[in-house]
Amino acid sequence: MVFLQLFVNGLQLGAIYALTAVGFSLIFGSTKIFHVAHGSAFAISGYIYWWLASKLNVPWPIATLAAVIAAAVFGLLMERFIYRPIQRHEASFFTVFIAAFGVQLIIQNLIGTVAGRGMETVTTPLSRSVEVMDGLFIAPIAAISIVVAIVVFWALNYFLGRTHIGIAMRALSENPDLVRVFGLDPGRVAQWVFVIGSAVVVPGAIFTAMTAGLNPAVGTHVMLVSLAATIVGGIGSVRGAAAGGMLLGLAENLAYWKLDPQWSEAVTFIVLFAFIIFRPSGFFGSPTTAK
Amino acid sequence: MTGGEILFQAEHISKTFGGLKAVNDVSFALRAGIVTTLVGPNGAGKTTLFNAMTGHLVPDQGSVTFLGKSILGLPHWKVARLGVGRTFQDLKLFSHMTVQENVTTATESGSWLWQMGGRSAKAERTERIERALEATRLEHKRDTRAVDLSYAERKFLSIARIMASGARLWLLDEPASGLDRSSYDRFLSVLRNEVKEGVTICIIEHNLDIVHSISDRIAFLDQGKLLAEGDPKTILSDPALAAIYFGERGA
Amino acid sequence: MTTYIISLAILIGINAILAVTLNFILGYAGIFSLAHAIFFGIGAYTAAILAMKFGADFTVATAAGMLLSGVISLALALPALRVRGEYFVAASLGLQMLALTVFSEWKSVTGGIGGLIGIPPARLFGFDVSDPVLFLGLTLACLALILIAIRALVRSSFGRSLKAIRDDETAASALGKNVAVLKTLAVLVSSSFAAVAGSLFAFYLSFINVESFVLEVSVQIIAMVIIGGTGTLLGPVIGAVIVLLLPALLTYIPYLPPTEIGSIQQMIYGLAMVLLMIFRPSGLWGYGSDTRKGGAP
Amino acid sequence: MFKVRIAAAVAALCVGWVSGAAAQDTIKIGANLPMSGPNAELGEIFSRAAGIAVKHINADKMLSKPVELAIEDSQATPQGGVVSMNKLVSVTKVPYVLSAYTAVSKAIAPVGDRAKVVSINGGAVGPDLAELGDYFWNVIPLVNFEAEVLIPFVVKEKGLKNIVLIFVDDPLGESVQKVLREQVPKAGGKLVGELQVQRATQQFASIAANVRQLKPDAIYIASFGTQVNQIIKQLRDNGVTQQLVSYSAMSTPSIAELPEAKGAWYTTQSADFTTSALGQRVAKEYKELSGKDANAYVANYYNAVMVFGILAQQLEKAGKPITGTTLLEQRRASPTFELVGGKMTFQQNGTVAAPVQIREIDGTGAGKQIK
Repeated sequence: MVFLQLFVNGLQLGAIYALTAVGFSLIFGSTKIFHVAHGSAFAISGYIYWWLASKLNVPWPIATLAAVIAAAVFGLLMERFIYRPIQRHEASFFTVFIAAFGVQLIIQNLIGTVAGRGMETVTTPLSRSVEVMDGLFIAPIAAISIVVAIVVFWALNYFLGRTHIGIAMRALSENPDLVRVFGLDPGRVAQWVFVIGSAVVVPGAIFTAMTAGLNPAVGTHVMLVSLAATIVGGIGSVRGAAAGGMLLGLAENLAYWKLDPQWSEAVTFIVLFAFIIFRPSGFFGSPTTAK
Repeated sequence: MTGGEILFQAEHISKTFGGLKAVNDVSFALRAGIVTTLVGPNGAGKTTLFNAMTGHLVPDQGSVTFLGKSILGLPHWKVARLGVGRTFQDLKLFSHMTVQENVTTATESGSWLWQMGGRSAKAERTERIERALEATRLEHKRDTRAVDLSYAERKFLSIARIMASGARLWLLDEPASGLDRSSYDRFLSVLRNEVKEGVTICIIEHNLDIVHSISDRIAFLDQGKLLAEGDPKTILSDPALAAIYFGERGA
Repeated sequence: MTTYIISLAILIGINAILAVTLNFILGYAGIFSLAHAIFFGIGAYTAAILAMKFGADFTVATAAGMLLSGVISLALALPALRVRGEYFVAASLGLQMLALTVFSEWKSVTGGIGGLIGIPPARLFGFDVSDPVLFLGLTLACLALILIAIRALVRSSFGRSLKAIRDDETAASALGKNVAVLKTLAVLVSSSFAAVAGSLFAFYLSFINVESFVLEVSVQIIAMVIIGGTGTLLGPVIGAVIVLLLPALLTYIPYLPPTEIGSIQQMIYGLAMVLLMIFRPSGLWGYGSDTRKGGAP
Repeated sequence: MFKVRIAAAVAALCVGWVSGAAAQDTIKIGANLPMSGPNAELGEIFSRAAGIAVKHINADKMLSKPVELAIEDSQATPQGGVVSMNKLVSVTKVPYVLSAYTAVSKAIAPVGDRAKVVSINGGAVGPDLAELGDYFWNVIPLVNFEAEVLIPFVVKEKGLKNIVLIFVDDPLGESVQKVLREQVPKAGGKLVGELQVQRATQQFASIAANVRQLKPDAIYIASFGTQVNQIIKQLRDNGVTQQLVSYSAMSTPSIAELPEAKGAWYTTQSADFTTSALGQRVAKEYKELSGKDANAYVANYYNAVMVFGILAQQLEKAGKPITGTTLLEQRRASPTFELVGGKMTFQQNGTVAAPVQIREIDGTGAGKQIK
């Protein structure tokens, strides 16, 4: 029964991780931009939701919409005012990383100054577990986050596979010229990538606000998880990132079954290491030796 | 010219990418001391063949030998150390290094903190560097960074690099494209001179004028298959091959 | 006053060693590591333990730290350098987090989060180097030696090979360079030199715990290198000076509410990083941004 | 050219920075607190409380010159703490420094010891802080003290026999573990489980599953900072309904407001703001300043500054200079202080013996005292 409980916990956390990582993976896969500030989009939208829903008692659909808009605008601004100017020079991996990290630092401290530096949670009966069978507790939010994750991935897959702009996004990483053939401006497509990639982080942020809670420094952990899930799933593969996030969430929780709790966080990185050594292409990635 | 001993031999090699046969049962040989050109329409498998020859990819089937020894499955740096040098269509210069550094590093393949061989080896390397710089007329640009060179100078730098590396077999991927007339003549004379010194060259080229003026022997590929191999006159005057070649052009 | 300046100078010196050694792989070999603080930590723990248990000389303690750090760096480099750059970043991140867990859980050796207290002053050939001025001298001497060593390496064939790999890995291997071995060796050199900084840090603070070797520290070292200028000898030193002095300088800005000083510092610090990357991506000491434009294939 | 300018700017930076400090006609004391990063919530509380004490000292003209508080950001890291400490010691030249955080305190203690500057901790409760030398004082009862009071109450008086401990893997958590291993059986209870967590852990759903398996009567949480909030919320969310108990780490405003924390018991040094006029004054001003109710930390940092005020007043009366050494001598001569929360006496090793109270979180800010 403990195993089953841990498995359910893992599914819930995995769904949240998957929702978090998929945006990072989409952005990294399409634009090759190592968007470390992805965690900031997470933090911003989470805090906006918390502020509206918990402090101002705004109904949840409006608060969610506001969070989505905030995340999307943040992504758009990042692309327009940070990454694009940098890429006009040589878009070195390092420069992008540092600039994004600087943004992360600004956002983290801004949130601390504005919203306070403690932990904030959105109180909701949804996060309260009920005993469904003897010894197995499941919160409604576990089911909700899994369903939302499935819906988001289905929608994203449909979008990337079937729509004009979605296909252009996938083509962007391979060949920007191909995007031009579509009659689209690669810069404009990159903006869309950031908008979509940042907006999909919102459900993960809201569920985190309802379960584990938010603090201004939450972005760092989000970045770590996103990166690990992206590698485990295979760079450039959206469903890979989703599977990777799910695997990490499960691994982190199942670790409690046999290991002392203090090692559960390390399990994430052991999984990451194992993939790098034995299967660097991840679940769904293309073969990757030196280019 | 038919060339001397067989330097390089590929037998029955095939390579498939996702269902598409990029190279399909190709056998051919490069003989020492001549210029062999690989011709064929886009997607004929020329670059794939190059990559198989340098160890950048391992063919699904077939054998590849250099100087009679199998180089199948060797990593490309090992193939390079055996004496197979190559240039790239996009040159792949070390852009933030100076011309001198670009050429110097081509002579240093040792992985240790210093190069083996002591003073005499060093003198020999210096001589190779100077010869390469002189032949490509880059002596006076030696302290310029590769990014700051003109297009033609960059092309010559890639030649200087392979020259200094001391490779016996040069695989050149469209080395002459985009060169103006005088640069092209200079390039040709450098090549001829090297061949005279005993270097064997294999070129991928699109431009038939260039193919004509440079080749001692031509191998014609299409859709992963070697259609014909022979002296330039025979191949270039074959109407069937011309149809394939120009047919692709028209499409 | 002087004590304060000396203490800052020592810490700047230690951080400069970290920045210079990271730059060796980041700036010259194009290897982006997020685990530099771990090698700093290995150096610090090794030196501290040897000094506490056996009263080891500074040179012995440091050499042991370098050796151990080098060996552990192989564990990172050997699997991870076979694959593309992003994977090394991820692997180094994995090492950073794993090693940190080990630092905090292997309590019998590292003291866990409680750390190691009462590390004796450094002894160099039998002399106590507890006086801050002397210790500053020792720190600067180490920094100078490392700078000289790295300068020599960069100008050697090894350095040229690394730069070639940084600029184009495929071309480098087509010229017969064993990319994996060269990179591994570069990581080895960089990690062992970073351990020297760890040893100095342990002897200077006489207290170390896991909090000095966290991810944020690794990122801060990267910031020093990038702000100063990658691939230059002195850039990282300048970067270390700026990164350590700037927050302290900001405390002199008047009218800041004391409770917000920290946050505002961090925000200005973040903003500086962003602006620098947009307007001068090669760093303050690097080549001007104009010459870098539009070159690389 | 650009490089020359950079070099000049860096040089100017160094010079400007060195010449930044100037002597003023005040008595300065230092505060080396986490003002940025994830732990800044506490730094904010500490510095506000200290500020109130400074205001009181100056308003009451306790000393010949006004007292000024120089706040430095320790960033809650050892290196940051040492830099700040050196600045306070040798640039601002303070005789007395407020400290927080165990690791920071350990790193700065040697600096203070060498310079003979007093460091006083009012936030960290790790028991190893008692061993940092003569110049390191603690104005907060260390955690072993608190746990020794709580366990008999929980086990004997409330009859909650089976205890599970969730503890963070640092000296603080380990010392609680040690105390519980001793005290729980002594009180007639049983320590049925010990779950160690890492400081960075944020997910506790599976810990909760383990706790449920162990079927305890009460759960002792030995962590600090925002992690305590996360543990409480996630235990409650995941079906753990038993009594939660902890030490003074639960006395933060965000826990007071956390609905899941309602009903939890915690120990804290007796910081009863209501019994004395002094306490009421402090509580009122803190509420005005921050909009939140004062907690034990407010009392501790207020007291830390007050201890300085009282000692300095005595030294001035005796015509002695105010230095770290004289402060230490004076504290040893007169170790008892009338502070917020009542009389407090410093022991020879620099720790304080103060009455400990047990409070219950009732969702109304400071909570109610139950013992």
